[in-house]
Amino acid sequence: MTSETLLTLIFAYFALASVVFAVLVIMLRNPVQCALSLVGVVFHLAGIFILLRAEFLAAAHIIIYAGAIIVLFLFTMMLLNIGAVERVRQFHVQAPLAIVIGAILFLEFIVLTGATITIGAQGPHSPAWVAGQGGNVQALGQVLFRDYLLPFEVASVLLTAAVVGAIVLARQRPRRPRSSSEMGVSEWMAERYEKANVRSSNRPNSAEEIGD
Amino acid sequence: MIIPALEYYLVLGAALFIIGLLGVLVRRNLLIVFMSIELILLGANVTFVGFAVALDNMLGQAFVIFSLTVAAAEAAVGLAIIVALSRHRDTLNVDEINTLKG
Amino acid sequence: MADVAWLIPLLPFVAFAINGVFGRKYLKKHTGLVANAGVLGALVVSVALFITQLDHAEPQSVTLWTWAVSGDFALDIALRVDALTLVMLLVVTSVSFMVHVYSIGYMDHDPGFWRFFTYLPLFVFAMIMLVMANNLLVLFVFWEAVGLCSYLLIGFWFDRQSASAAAVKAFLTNRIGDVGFLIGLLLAWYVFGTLDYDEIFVQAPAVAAVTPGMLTIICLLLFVGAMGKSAQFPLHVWLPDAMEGPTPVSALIHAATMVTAGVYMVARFNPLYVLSANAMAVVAIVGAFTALFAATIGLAQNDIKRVLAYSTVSQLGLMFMALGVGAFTAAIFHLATHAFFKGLLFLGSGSVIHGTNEEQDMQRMGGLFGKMPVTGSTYIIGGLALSGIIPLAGFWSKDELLGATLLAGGMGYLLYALGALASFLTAIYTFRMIILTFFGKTRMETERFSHVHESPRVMTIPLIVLAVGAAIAGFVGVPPEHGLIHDYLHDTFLAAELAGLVHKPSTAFVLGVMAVSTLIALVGILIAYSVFMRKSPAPETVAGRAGPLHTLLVNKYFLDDFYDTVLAGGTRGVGWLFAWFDLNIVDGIVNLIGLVVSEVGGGLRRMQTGRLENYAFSVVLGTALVLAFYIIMVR
Amino acid sequence: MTELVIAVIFKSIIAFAVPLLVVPPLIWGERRLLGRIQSRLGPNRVGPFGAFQTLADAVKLLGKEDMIPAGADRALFILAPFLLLVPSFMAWSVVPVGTELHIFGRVIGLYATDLNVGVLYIVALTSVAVYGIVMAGWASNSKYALLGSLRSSAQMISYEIMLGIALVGVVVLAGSLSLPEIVRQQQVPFAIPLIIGAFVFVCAALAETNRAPFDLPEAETELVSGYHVEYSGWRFSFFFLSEYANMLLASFLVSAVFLGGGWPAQFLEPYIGHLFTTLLAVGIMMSKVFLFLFIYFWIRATLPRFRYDQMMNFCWKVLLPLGLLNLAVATVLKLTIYA
Repeated sequence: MTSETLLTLIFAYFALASVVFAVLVIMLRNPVQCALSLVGVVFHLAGIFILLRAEFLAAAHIIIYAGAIIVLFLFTMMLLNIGAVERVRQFHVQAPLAIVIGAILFLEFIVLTGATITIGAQGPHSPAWVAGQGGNVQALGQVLFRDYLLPFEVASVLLTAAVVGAIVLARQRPRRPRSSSEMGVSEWMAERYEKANVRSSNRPNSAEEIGD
Repeated sequence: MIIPALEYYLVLGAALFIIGLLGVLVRRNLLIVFMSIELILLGANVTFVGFAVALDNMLGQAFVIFSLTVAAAEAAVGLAIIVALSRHRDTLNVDEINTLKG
Repeated sequence: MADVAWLIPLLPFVAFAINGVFGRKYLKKHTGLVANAGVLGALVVSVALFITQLDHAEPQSVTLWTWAVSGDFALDIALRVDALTLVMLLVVTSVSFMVHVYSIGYMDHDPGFWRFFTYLPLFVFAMIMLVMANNLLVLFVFWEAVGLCSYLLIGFWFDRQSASAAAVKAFLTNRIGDVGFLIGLLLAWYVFGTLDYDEIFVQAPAVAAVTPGMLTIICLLLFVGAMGKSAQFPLHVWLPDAMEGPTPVSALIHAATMVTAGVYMVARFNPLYVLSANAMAVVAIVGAFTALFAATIGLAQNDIKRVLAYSTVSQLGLMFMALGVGAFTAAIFHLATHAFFKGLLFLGSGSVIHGTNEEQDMQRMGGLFGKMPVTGSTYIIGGLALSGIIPLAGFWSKDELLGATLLAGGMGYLLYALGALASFLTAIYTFRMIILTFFGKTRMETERFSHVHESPRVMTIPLIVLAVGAAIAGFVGVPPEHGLIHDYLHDTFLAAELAGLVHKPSTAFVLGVMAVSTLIALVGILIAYSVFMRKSPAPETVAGRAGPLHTLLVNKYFLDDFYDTVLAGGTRGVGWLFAWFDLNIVDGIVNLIGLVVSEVGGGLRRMQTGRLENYAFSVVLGTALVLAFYIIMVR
Repeated sequence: MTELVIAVIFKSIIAFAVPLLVVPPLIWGERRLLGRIQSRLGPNRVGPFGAFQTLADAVKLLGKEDMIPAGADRALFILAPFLLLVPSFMAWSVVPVGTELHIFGRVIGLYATDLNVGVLYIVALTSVAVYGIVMAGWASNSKYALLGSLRSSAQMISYEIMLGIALVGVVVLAGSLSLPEIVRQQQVPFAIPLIIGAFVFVCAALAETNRAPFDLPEAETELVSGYHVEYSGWRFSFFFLSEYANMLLASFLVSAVFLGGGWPAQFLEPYIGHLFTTLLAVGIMMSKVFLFLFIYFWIRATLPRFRYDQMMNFCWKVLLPLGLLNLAVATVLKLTIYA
């Protein structure tokens, strides 16, 4: 068994697994399970990236997708307690039609991929060059922080904007009366006394007396 | 050289892309629609890296970093919208979210 | 040293930015200090720059950055530093600083305090940039910017109907001039292919040789802009109404700085103007006519600020007259001295208004001198300077300006006559104003009169400083024709000398003109004294004796009414015609089309489900179709 | 090729076995030490000095009834402990015990693999561990477990960032993401120039492993315990096992990344030869690891538990600024001394 066949087999495994997980993402009923399937996709794609000698991107994908984005999804589901609510009908009426169109589109992609791709000129970053830089990470760093420094910095602006936007969007909650857990103990006690019409002279004076 | 040939990676990317697209089209749960969008981005990433390696050009890999940034930003804002929406409407069903006015 | 020139506009701008951002919530009363600091900084840098450039004020330009590049046309934001700019900078920054100090006292109780001190540094910034511009387009941008500040500040008390109306009027009138300016600018670009001053000046003689008419048109169109900005007949109507703004604004913008922008512009483009005798003649005639015309109106006004406003129009007319006969130095000299004494008079009138609790009608004042000695004495100094009494500032500059018209010969004699008559009237209305305000028996109610008080120090000190300036500023032009300012500006206006427009007068001639001027002023003052002080007639008597003339003057020659009835009314009539056409014919067609579209749309509406997935589906379908087309047809 | 495969398999077995074998004695050692510090005996019944106590506990846990709550998501409930355990074992594949050993004409790396993104690999696996916690809490169909898991995963995610920031400083100075390379780069242990980073790292590691004073999931009395409240028997022991495996891992990482691994043994190489130097280095490394384990136990014995808000404030308001400061220091050093 040559190493080429071995690598092809490994690719086949990762590719198949990621496609299967991807199908699970859109097929499973329970969103939590969907999110976990997405994690499976990301992991197997990381394997694909390692196969392509893009180790940094493999790790970055796991850190960002698995470590941040999908966790965020899970958090949202748990905060909203979605899992139990949406048990009615999961698929849209247009599903059969959409699947047909999707299949046609996929076939078109394959036709285009198989026959018409004209490979452009080879770029400057040959494997020898990458090795000369000290590996994938260093090579990527060279490209990212030399040639594409400005876009990289602009991307950080995008992230900042997204953070601010997310906070602004998620904060605007309808006004509700505060629940007791959000108050300090003494404040809460004062309210209780108020309700019970206890005269102020009969109330304990300080937080120590209440035991706050 | 790239093993197996570039076409395999492109087909994989296309497959993920189409699956994500179908997810957007057929699912009624907004959260899963969002996950499908992540799938689309992942498919694009595979294509990027495949081309980057096949063409010996690091730009493809650098671009994936930006794609990741976009994915993270999109997830943050999108989920914030979902949270605000579900507080407001008590549903995540896409079919019921069909007015522009809150 | 010119390297620090960018600090001069920057400092007021920083003050504006700070006040604009933090003024309302955080700085409040401290905005005054911030604005003062910014303008003081600009003043200090200007003075420093002036001192270092005292001997050799060669034109320099500091390019800040390139604004726009289009083909081979590049637009630099550059600051120009030369003699003319420095003189203007000194005038602008020093008067601005005085007005800023004064305003702290004047605006003290105003709820819009922070707003005032946001607009004011913005104006100073724009004015400085206007003066320092090295490019016609930059000049135009800040030409508009000062107009904007003027608009904002005239309408500062925007809750008053009259103030916002006056602001709109000022803005619209200016726009008429600015259209001319803009067309002139575009023509200049068309002719010269550049907007850079120096390049235009270099090319001007060649252009004049080939197409003199074009040059004249450009000069005249630019002058139309100057007429708007500097309130020359017939575009002067906005300036008197602009007195609705706070008095410091009137002093700064509508007397000392912004309205002189037109004079500055024409002086700046002297190499262009000297090449077109026709344009020069128009400038001179419009200036002289405006000078006399405004002075006559000034005779009959009762509002203390309006008198000053017409006086300003009149004095600006004198400056244009000087520009028109090629006496650029004299015009700039008069501009500088005028900035001091007119600023002083305005601030003084503000002090009077402040001290009398918002009284502006001179017929209801009188006898205020005892109550407000500082204001009164500085006001008299300003009035004497305005009337042209030796040795105050106004005398030297006005005298030189009148002398220059005489020297020009030909039409110059007529101009001199108009100018001298305007000076004579100036002396009369100035002292009419001073006497009605400060002397004689008071015409105020006893109750109110007892409350009249001198203004606080923060207001009187600028008055004193400006009074000193009004008294001694003229000495930079002494001896006549060979003073400091003449040497300093000599190179800038070299073109006029080369064109043979500058004549060397004999000493006897100079002394003669001086004597006549002094005589005219003294006679004017005496007449004012005898009519208004000695006899102290009731206003009705004067009005009755003057008869229809008085009616004409009080109504400002009915010019506003003419504009309103003929121009505005005519426009309305045409507008009504168009409205009818629009409502019945155009709208009819539109409605028909709309009806068809809405019926068709009603059918198509069913496709708009409002569901995202349907839309996404159509996008995907479209993509699939396009790709299929590509695969089948193209490949 | 065959040799390589054998070496990989052999090393993998070691990397898998070490945590499994070390954890039981570790638990026993901790309990004895806690007893000492708190003036009591600790386990002393089973075997000499109670040494087999942990084994007895393990047998007890394995013998208990395997309970899955009603209404729980069975698949995820079963999967969750593995999701927690597997990453912590996977991380061992890049942990270096030492650098290289030249013996019998071969070069044997004292690590399972030298990944050129080793540090990222560890950070990635740490971030994956969150899933175990989230799943455990969610699958239990219990609001206490769910709240506990939200709490814990927020804690994990927050402190993970601090872990990463502290490591970035080291990466900047070492100029590499490979752990053996980082060990090799340390002429002076990075803990000396990057003392702030070391502090941040140790605090974050404590929180990541859910150890005292950040052990909120174990706060039965105040918080009704954490995400694993519904787990019992051998499933529960998995959480326990992963905690100790992570602790061991953290100790190895601190020793390798901040304390220079076998430092200063490498300076003795000209005098005592390669073999002894390497062995000495491994010994020094291990003693550093045990020093850190001791510190872990010591902190647990002495410090009271943080309240949840205090813990989060500590993370974002103390550790984050410190971590950024550390990064600034590292950058300055990289441009000056380490240039």
